[in-house]
Amino acid sequence: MSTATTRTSPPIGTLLMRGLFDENPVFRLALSLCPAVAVTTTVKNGVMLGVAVFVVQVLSSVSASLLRPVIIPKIRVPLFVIIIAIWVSVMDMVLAAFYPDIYAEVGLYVKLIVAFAIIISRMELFAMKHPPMPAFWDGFGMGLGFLVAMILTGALRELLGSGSVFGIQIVDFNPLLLVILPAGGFFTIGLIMALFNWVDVKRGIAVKDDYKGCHG
Amino acid sequence: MSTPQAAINTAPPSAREMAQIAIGLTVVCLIASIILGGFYLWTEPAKEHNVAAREQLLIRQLLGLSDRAEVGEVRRYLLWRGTNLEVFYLGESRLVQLDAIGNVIATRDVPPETAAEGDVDAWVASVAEPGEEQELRYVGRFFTGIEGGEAAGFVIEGKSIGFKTWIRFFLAVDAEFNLLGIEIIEHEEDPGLGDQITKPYFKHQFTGRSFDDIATIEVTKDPLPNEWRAALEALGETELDDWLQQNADNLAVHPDIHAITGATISSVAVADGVKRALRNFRKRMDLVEDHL
Amino acid sequence: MSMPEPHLYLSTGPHIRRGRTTADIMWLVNLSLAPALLWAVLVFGWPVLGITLSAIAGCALAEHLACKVRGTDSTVYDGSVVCTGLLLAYTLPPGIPLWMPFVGGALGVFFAKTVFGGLGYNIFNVALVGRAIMMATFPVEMTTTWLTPGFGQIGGVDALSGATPLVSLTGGPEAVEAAIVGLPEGMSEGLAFLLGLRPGSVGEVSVLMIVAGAGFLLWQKIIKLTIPLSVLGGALLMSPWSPDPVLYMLSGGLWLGAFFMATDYVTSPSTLKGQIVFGVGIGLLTGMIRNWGGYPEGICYAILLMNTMTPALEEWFRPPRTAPKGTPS
Amino acid sequence: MLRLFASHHGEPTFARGGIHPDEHKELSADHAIEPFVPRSVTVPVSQSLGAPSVPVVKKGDRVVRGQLIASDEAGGVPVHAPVSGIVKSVDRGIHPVLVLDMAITIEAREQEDEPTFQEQPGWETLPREELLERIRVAGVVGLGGATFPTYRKLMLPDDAEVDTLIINGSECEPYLTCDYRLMLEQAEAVVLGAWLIAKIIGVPRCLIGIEDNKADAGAAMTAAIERLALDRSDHPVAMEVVVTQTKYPQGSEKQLIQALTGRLVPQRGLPMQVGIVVQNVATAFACLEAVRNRKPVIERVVTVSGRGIHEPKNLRVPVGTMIQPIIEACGGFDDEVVKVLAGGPMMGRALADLNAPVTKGTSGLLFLTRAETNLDRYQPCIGCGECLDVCPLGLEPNKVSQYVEVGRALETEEFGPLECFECGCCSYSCPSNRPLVQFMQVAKAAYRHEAAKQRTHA
Amino acid sequence: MADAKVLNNNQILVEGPLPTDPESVRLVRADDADILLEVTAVSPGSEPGTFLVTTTETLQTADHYLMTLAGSDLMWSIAPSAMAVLVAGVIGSALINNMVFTRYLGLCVFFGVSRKKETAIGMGVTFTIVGLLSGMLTWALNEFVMRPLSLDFLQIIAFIGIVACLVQGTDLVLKKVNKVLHGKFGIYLMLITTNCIILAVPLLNATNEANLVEGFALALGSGLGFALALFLFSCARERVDMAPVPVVFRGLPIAFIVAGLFALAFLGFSGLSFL
Repeated sequence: MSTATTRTSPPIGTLLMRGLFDENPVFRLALSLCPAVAVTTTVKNGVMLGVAVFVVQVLSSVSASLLRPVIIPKIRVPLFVIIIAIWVSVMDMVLAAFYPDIYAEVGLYVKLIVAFAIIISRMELFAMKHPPMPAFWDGFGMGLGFLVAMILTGALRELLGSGSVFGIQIVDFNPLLLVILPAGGFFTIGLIMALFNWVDVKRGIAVKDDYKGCHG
Repeated sequence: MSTPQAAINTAPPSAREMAQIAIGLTVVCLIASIILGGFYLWTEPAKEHNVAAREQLLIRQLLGLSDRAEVGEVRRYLLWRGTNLEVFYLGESRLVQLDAIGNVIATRDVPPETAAEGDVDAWVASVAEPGEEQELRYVGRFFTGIEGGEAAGFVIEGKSIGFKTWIRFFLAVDAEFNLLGIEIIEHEEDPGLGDQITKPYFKHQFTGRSFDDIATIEVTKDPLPNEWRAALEALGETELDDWLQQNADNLAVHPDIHAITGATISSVAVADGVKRALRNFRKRMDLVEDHL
Repeated sequence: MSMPEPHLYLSTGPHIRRGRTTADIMWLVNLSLAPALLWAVLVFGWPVLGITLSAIAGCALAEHLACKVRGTDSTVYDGSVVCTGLLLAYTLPPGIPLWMPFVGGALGVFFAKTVFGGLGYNIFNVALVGRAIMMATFPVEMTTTWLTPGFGQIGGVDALSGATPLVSLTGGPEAVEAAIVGLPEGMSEGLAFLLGLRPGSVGEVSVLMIVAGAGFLLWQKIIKLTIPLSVLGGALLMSPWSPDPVLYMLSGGLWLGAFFMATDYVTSPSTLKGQIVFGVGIGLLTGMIRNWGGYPEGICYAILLMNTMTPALEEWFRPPRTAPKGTPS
Repeated sequence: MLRLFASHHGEPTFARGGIHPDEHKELSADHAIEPFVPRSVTVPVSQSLGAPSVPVVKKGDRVVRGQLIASDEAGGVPVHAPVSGIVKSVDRGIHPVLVLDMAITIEAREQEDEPTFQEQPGWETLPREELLERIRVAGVVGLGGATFPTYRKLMLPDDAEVDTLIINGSECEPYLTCDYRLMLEQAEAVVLGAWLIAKIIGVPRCLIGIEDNKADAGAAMTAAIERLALDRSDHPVAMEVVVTQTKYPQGSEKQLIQALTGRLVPQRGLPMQVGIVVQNVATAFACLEAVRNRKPVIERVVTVSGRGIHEPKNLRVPVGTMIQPIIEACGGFDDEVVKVLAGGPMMGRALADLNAPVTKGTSGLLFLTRAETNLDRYQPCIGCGECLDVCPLGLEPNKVSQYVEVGRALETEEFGPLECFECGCCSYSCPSNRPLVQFMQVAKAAYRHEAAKQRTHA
Repeated sequence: MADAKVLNNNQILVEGPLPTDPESVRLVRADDADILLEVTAVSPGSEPGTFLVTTTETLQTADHYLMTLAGSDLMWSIAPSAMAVLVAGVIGSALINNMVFTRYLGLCVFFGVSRKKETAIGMGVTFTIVGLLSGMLTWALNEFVMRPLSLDFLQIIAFIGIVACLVQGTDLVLKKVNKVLHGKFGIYLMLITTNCIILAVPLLNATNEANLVEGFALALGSGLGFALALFLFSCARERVDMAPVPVVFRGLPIAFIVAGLFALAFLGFSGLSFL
C-alpha cells in the first residue's frame, strides 16, 4: 500500500474515498467479513455493528498514533491487540448496558471485533506512521467504509428477505427467505463485490483477479 | 492474514529488551484492567437495570399492567439429598422450603440487605446447607404482577425442545389460571417455517383459554381458517377483554391449536410446553401460594 | 484433367469423430425423462405440465440472458438447460404455485452455472441448487402443496393437506399409516410406491417410470450403473434404521437422484473408484438425513454435499495406468 | 471377402480402452495392388526418424532405379532413386510431415539397363551381420508409419532377452487396406520376411497379429506358413497367426503385445524390455526384398481412399510420387473434399496442399469429405469420463486439456501426457469435440521446452 | 446410579429388578423434579434384569429425567450419555452449525488460505489442534477463575491473550521439538490469532455456561468443521481457478458465491439429531 512508505499525510478526501470504495474493508480487502456478514439480516443490526467497528477503529487508530512515542516496536503487535481489546470491551459493555435489545442479537459479534484484521492493519500501516489527526481520518474513512458496507448489505438483505428496511414494511410480497439465510448472505456479499468490480470495469480498471495469478 | 510480516520475523530480544518488554506489557495490562474495570463499574448497574427493565416491560405487557404495578420474582431451587428431594421457593421477602411431596418444611424471611442487592442464589445456598457432592440447583422462576396491592396475575418461564433446540417462552396467566398470552423469548427454529411460532396468528391462539382448555388442548394440521386468522392478528390492536368478548364464539369453535404450515414439530413443541408449564405451575402454586 | 483446388482444413488427428455430441446426449437424457412426466400428468393433472414448463422457462431465460451478456451464442438449444429445468420440476410438489419454479430455475442457473462460466464448469448440480434455493425461499409451499393421486382424472385432483409419506417415515409406523392417504384401495403401499400412485413430487412418484427412463440411458450407454448402484447400495446400508425400509427404498426420489442427478457428468467424479465412493456417500448421507435429519427427502442435499467432494475424489481416485512404471527409455 | 461386422468370440485384444470407429475399408479392400509409375518423383531426404540423409547426387546427374541418391553417413537411412532418370533439382520441397525439407527431384527416363532385382541364391544362409547390413543399405524403415530405421531396431543390445517376434498385420486404422492387400497377395513373402527377422534377432517364435475383420488375410498367411514349414528350416521358427478382435488401436505396438502375449511394456519403455520385437508386415516384406533381391525400399503400397476420391485403390507407387498424379490415376476427386490425409484418419497428418510426395512412411492418402470428417468447434469439458474409458493407457486427457487450456501445461505430468502415443481415441470419443490429442501434444512440448531450458541452464 | 434410557415417546428401559407396583416408581424431569410424572405400568424388559416403565408423559431422548423407587436408595439418571453429548456436540458444531457456513466465522482466513489444497490441509490440521487446546484452556480459565471472581468484563482481553500466548508457545515448542513440523505448519500458527473462530469458541462456551464435555465438543467440532470446510472449499476453488468465470465475478465474488452454495448444501444437515 502506497501510504505505508510515505509519511506525508494524504488529504482527508483521499483517506475517506479509500475507505469507502477503493479499499473498502468488506468488499475490497475482505478483511473484516467474519462477524460482519452474519449480523446484516436487518439494517438495524448492521448499523449497530457498523457503529461499533467505526468507533473501535477510530479510537484504536488514534490511540496507536498517540502512543507512538512510547510503543516498543518489538511488542507493538501485542500492544495493538491489547488496545483493540480494550476498546472492544468498552464498546461491548456500553452496548450491553444501553442497547440490550440489539445486543442480544449481535453480542457475540461485537466481541469478535477484536479479531478484525482491518483494525490492526490500519494501526500498523497508517496510525503508527502518522500523527493523530490523519490517523483519525484514516480510521474514520475505514470505519465509515465498514459502516456503509454494513448498511448497504443490511438494507439489501432486509428488503429482499423481509420486505422492510429498519423494520418498516416497505413492500408487501412473498419475501425471499433465502436472502436472510447464511447462504443468501454469502450470495448478497458476492453480488455487491461483483458490482464493485463492475464499476471498476466501467472505470477502465483491471479487475484484481486473485485466482489466475502466475501459473505456468 | 494481515498480521504484519515484521512481527513474525523478529530476532530474539536481548535481556535488557526482555525486561523492557515485560515491564511494558505489565504496565499496559494494568492500565487496560483499570480502564475496563472503570467501565465495568460504570456500565454494569445500567446493564442490570436495563435487562431487568426489559423483562419487566414484557411482563407488564403480557399481564396488561400499568406502569405503577409491581413485578415480583419467585425463584425455584432443587436440592437432592440422596434420593430425597427438597424444593426451595424464593420470593421477594420469603424463602419456602418443601419436601418432595409438597409439605412445607420451613419458611424464612429474606434479610433486607440480601434482597436489596446481594447474591440471592448464594444466600439460598447458605440457608439450604447442601452436603458433600450435593448441589443446590436453580431451575426456574415465575413472576407475580401486583397491581394496587393485589395479585394481578403471573408470568411463568417455560421451555420445550423444538425442531432444533430449546424454545423458551413466557406464559401469562391471571389469578384463576386463565391464559392471558404467551411470548416466545428465544428459539432457533427455521426461518420461514418454525420461526412462525413468534407470529401473532400462532401465539394468540393460546390467549383467552382457561386452565381446563389448555389441559386438553390439541394441535391440528387443518389449515387455519382465514377469518380466525384475521381475528388473531387483530388481537394486538384491541384490548384483551374486548377481544375476548368479540371472539368468544371463535374460541369455542376452535378449541384446537392450528399448527404452522410445514412446522408441526415446532407447533407441537410450543403447545406441549405451554400445557406442561401451566399444569406444573398450578400444582406448585397450590403448595406455596399461601407461604410466600 | 483439370483439378479442382480444394479448400483444405488442417488439424492434428484424429480426423474422424464418433459423432455423438454433448447436445445429443442432453436431448437423449431429456427424452429419457419423458415417461416420468407423462405419468405425472396422468396422475396429478395438467398443473404438472405448467410446473415443468415454468421451471424450464426460468432456467432457459437465465441461460439465454447470460449468453447475451457475455456476447456468445445462446446455449439454450444444447439441451442441458432444458434438462436442468426438467429435473428441477421433478423434485417439486405438484401443487406449487406456477411462478415459483420459474424463480427457482432462474436463480439456480444463475448462482450454480452462469457465474462459473457455463456448462462444464459448475461445481454443484444446477437443478438441485435450484431446488435447495426454493426450499430455503419457499419452505412452506415446498413442503405442503401435495396433491392426492387421481389416475385418469386429469385436471381434477384434490389438494392434500399433510405431509408427504416420507416426512412421516421418520415419525414411526403409525405416522406412516396415518399419512399415506389417497392410495388406491386394496393396493399395498409397496406396490403403490413402485407404480407411482401416491402423493409425492412431480417426477419421482413412479419408480417404474424412472427406471424405464434410466434403462433407456443405460442402453444408450449415456450413463453407467456405477453411480446409481452405489447410491442405492449406500441407501440400503442405512435402511435398517428406517421405520419402514421397504417404502424407504421404494421412494422415487432416491431413484431419480441415483439415476439422473448423481450421474450428472459435470458434478460427479469421472473415475471408477471415485464414482463408487461418491455414490455410496450419497446413499449414506441420504439415509442419514432421512432417518435422523430435518428433511423428508435427503437425496437432494446428499448429492449437493457429495458434489463438494467431487474434485477431491477425482484427485484421490485416479484411473490406474495400464502399464507398470518403468525406466524411461 | 472382408468381414464388416467382427465377431468377438474370445479373440484376444488389449485389456483396456479402445474404440470401434466405422471401418470404411470396403472402399478399397477389394482393389488388388496396382503398380503406378509417375513421370517424375520428388524424394525427400528425410525418410526416417532422426537426422536427414545427405544427398550424393546433384542436378543433372543421371540415376538408375535403385541407385543411392542420399547416404546415411550423417544418420538417417540411405535413400535410393525410385525411378531411373535425370536429377532435375536438389532443393527444398514439401514434405508431408516435416512441411519443408530437402528433396531430390528426378524426371523419369526409360533405361536400357533397368535393374530387375532378381532373387539372389544363398540368401537364406547368410550370416546375421550380412543380413543386417543388407537391410541397412536398402534403407528399410518401419513402413507402418513410424519410419524408425529397421536395422537399428533389429540390432539388439547384448543384454536384451528377446524371445518373440510379433508381426503386426492389425492395420487398425479405418480406410487403410495396404497391409491387408499385401498379406493377401504376398503372404509367402511376408512370412519369409518374418522368418528372416526372427533369424536376425535369434528368436524361436513369431506371432502374426491380424484383426478378425481381415480373416481372409489371416487364412492366407496361415496357409503360407504351412506351405513354407519354416519350423523345420535351419533356423526353426514356430510361426502362428493370431486373429484378434477388431479394435482400435490394436495395431499400436504396446497394445498388440498385450493382446498377443499378455505382457505389459512399462510406461515410456520399449517392447524389448518384455522380450519382444514388433515389425509391420510391410516392413517384413521390405526386409525380405532387401536381403533376397537386394532391392532397396524405393516403392511402397499406398491406400488411396476416402469418400472424396472417385476410384479408391491400393497402389504400389515409387517413393517420391507426388499426390497430384495419384489423384489423376484414381479418377480425380470431389469438390466436397475438405481434408487430405497422409496416413490413416486417426493418426495421419492433414496436408496443407496437394503438392506433396509419398514417403516411405505414407501408408494411405485419404480424401475426406465434410460428412466424413470433423470440423466442428470444440466446447468445454463436461466431465463425462469417456476419454478415461477409451484411453488404452489409463491416462487422463480431460485433466490435461483443462490444465493446458488455462496455461498450466507444466502441472500435468501426473495425468500422463509424456506416455501418450497420440492414438486419438480420446478426441474421437469426446462429445464436446475437444482436441484432446492436441492438448496432450502441447503439454508434451511444454515439458520438452522446460527440459531444454534446464539443460541450457545446467 | 444404574443404567436407564428413553426407549420411545412414552417408555423408559431400566436396568434393575422389576418393581412390584407402578405406584412405587417416582419418575420426574430433572428440572421439574418436584412434579411426579404419571407412571401407568411397569413390565419386564426384553432382556433379563431390565424392566420397562410406561408413562403418559411424552418423553424426549434429549431431555434429562430422574427416577427413584419408593423404599429404595436406587436412583436412575436418564439422560444422554457423555459420549452421546460429545458426538452430538461435535456433529452439531462441525456440520449443522458449521462456523464458516452458518455463522460466517473465520472467513478472512478461510478465503486467505483456501487457494491450494495443501495449505488448506495444513491450516485445517493446525487449527483443529490449536483450537482444541485453546478451547480447553479458556474453558478452564473461565470456569475456575473468571466466573467465580465475576471477571466477565475481562473476557475478551483474557481470551485473546490466552490465544496469543498459546500460539506463541506452540510455535516455540514446535520449533524446538520438531523442525520439520514447524516448517510445515509454523506459518499457519500465526494466522490463527486472526481467526475469529478461535475466539468465538471460548465466548460461546462462556455464554452457554458449557460443561467440560460440551466445551470440548464445541472446540473439537468447530476445529473439525473449519478444517472440513476449508478443505472442501479449496478443492472447489482449485476447480473454479480453471473456469472462465465472468470478469466481474472473478476473485472474491465467485469465492463468496461458492461459499454460499456450500452453505446451501450444508442446510441438509439442519435438524440432524441422533439423540
